[in-house]
Amino acid sequence: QVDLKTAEATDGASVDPKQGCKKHELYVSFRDLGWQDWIIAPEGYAAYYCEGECVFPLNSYMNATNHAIVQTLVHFINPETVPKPCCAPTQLHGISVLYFDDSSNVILKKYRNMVVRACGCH
Amino acid sequence: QVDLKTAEATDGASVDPKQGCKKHELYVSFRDLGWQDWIIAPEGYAAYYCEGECVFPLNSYMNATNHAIVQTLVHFINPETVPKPCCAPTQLHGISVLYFDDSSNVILKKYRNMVVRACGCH
Amino acid sequence: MSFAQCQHYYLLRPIPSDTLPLLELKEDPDPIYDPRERDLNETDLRSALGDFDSRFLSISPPQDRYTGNEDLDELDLQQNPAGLMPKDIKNLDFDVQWGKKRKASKKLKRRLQMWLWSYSFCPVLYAWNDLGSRFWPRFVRAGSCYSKRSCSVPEGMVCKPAKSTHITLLRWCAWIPVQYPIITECKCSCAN
Amino acid sequence: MSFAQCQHYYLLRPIPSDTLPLLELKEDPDPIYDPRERDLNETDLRSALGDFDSRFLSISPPQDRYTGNEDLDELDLQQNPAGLMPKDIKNLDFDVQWGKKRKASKKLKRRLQMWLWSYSFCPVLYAWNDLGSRFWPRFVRAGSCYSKRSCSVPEGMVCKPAKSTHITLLRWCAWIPVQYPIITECKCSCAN
Repeated sequence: QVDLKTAEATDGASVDPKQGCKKHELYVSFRDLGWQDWIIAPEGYAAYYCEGECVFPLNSYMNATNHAIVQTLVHFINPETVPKPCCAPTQLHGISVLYFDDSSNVILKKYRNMVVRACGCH
Repeated sequence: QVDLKTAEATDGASVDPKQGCKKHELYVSFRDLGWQDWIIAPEGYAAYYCEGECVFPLNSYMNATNHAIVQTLVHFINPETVPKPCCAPTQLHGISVLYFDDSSNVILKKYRNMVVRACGCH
Repeated sequence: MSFAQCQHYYLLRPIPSDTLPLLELKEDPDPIYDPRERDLNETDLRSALGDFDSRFLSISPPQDRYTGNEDLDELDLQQNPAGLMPKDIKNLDFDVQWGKKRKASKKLKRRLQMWLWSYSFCPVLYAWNDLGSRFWPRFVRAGSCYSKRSCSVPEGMVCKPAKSTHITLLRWCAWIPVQYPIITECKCSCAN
Repeated sequence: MSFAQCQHYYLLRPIPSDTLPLLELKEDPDPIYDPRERDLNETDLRSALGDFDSRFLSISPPQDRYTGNEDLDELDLQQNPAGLMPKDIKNLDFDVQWGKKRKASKKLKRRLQMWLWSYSFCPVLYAWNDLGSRFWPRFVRAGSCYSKRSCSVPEGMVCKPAKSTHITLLRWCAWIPVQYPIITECKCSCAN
């Protein structure tokens, strides 16, 4: 199973919507994704994910772009026009993966943008 | 009112969810945002916005990060754990704005990340 | 939603940046926002503006060689750099080559430093910009950084704005003073 | 959701990158995944590996001065650059300074070029890495780029990997050959 350390904070498909956009724990096991056939190591990694409402005033606006600020206001005035900005990674990191390529060679390479370092409203 | 050129494509609060993540037209009038008091020019600008499902296989995966690919699969296997990745800007542009600052001086400055240039799944 | 919350929304504003150069300011084309003939009394405007720096401001289209064109020749690059030699050039060790000592004469060292300083110096190129009829004076001599070649050895860095100042002019809306940013120093830097 | 759609999901994979240096590979600490004594018969392993390049591979901890430490002294920088002088250094115009002609002698020009080439050259520094018991041989002499000072004039660019190659070694899992990337060339570049 996919190990979610903040499981107690979730209700149904998502974190309490009143919580602002922030980084949450998520350990991804490559076996659970069915990737044990092509990934040799690591067995999994701390990927984290971003979730939470992009509502002003909240700390989530620390990492908001100017466009997200404009979109928040357009949505506030007329919610039918555009959705709220969404909570997404603002900084990502890579990991090294030992894997089989399409020709069954074993390769050690960097996979970029695999780990969330910070979240913000976009 | 906020002028949305793709208004005919929307139903209620959002674009048809079966559409993949992509850039949509959005003209923002600063008067509609109540900003006519502090912005002198321009009167508004083409801001665009990102909306659409991050579902594979779709063109939206052209701009997806590795983390979004992992999160898509985690969500597919166990939707309760994490939300789908969200559709957000991948490239933004700036505009010049002539405005009053807090001390009522009139200033001409660049506002970065105001215009969506491209969208992707994050 | 409560009134207090609404207020918060109206306090939400995008954040300006000091990065230069500016992008073109998109004006409402409606001539209703233009000043009329009677709003353009030069005496009144000069007195409203106060200090009129004619090196940077002009009422009529300037006729000099800087006018609007980008065809800047080598003459424009003769600008001697002001101030002291940059520290990183001054402190270079010219006595080492491939890790071996190879003493450079004082004269050679000086020549090397002067050439490197000259090569990497980023002059400010001034050109007259027409800001349109809603600004007075409408012509501003704005700075830009020379970008026709890389300024570093090896190639890779380019001249980018390093310092700027504001010049005051008037904006139509019953003529209010505006701070218009102008690049005053360029620096050889990596793009980001 | 149809079976075909499920299949699509299982084809969805992240995309690898050729960027170097690598990050540390996080291994499962469980010793059940380690090879046992009888899986480490050197004769068998050498024959499974085939070509054993002892410049880059070692079975036991190497005792030379490169072992694991980062304490690289000036000696390591004596590496003479291979090949031709880079085009951008060869084509520099040393006869112009502050836009004025100032003829440089052939000798001076050569000296300037050689110094700039030497200063901006990015040597590959090799150091032995211990990959752990699940790789055989477990010690690999991997390249890295010198990063203690900027390699450009003016300062700002750093030595970054420019070329790499693969060396083959074995990975425990009944020992399978692995392509391990090694930096073989560095270049003075702007960070991004």
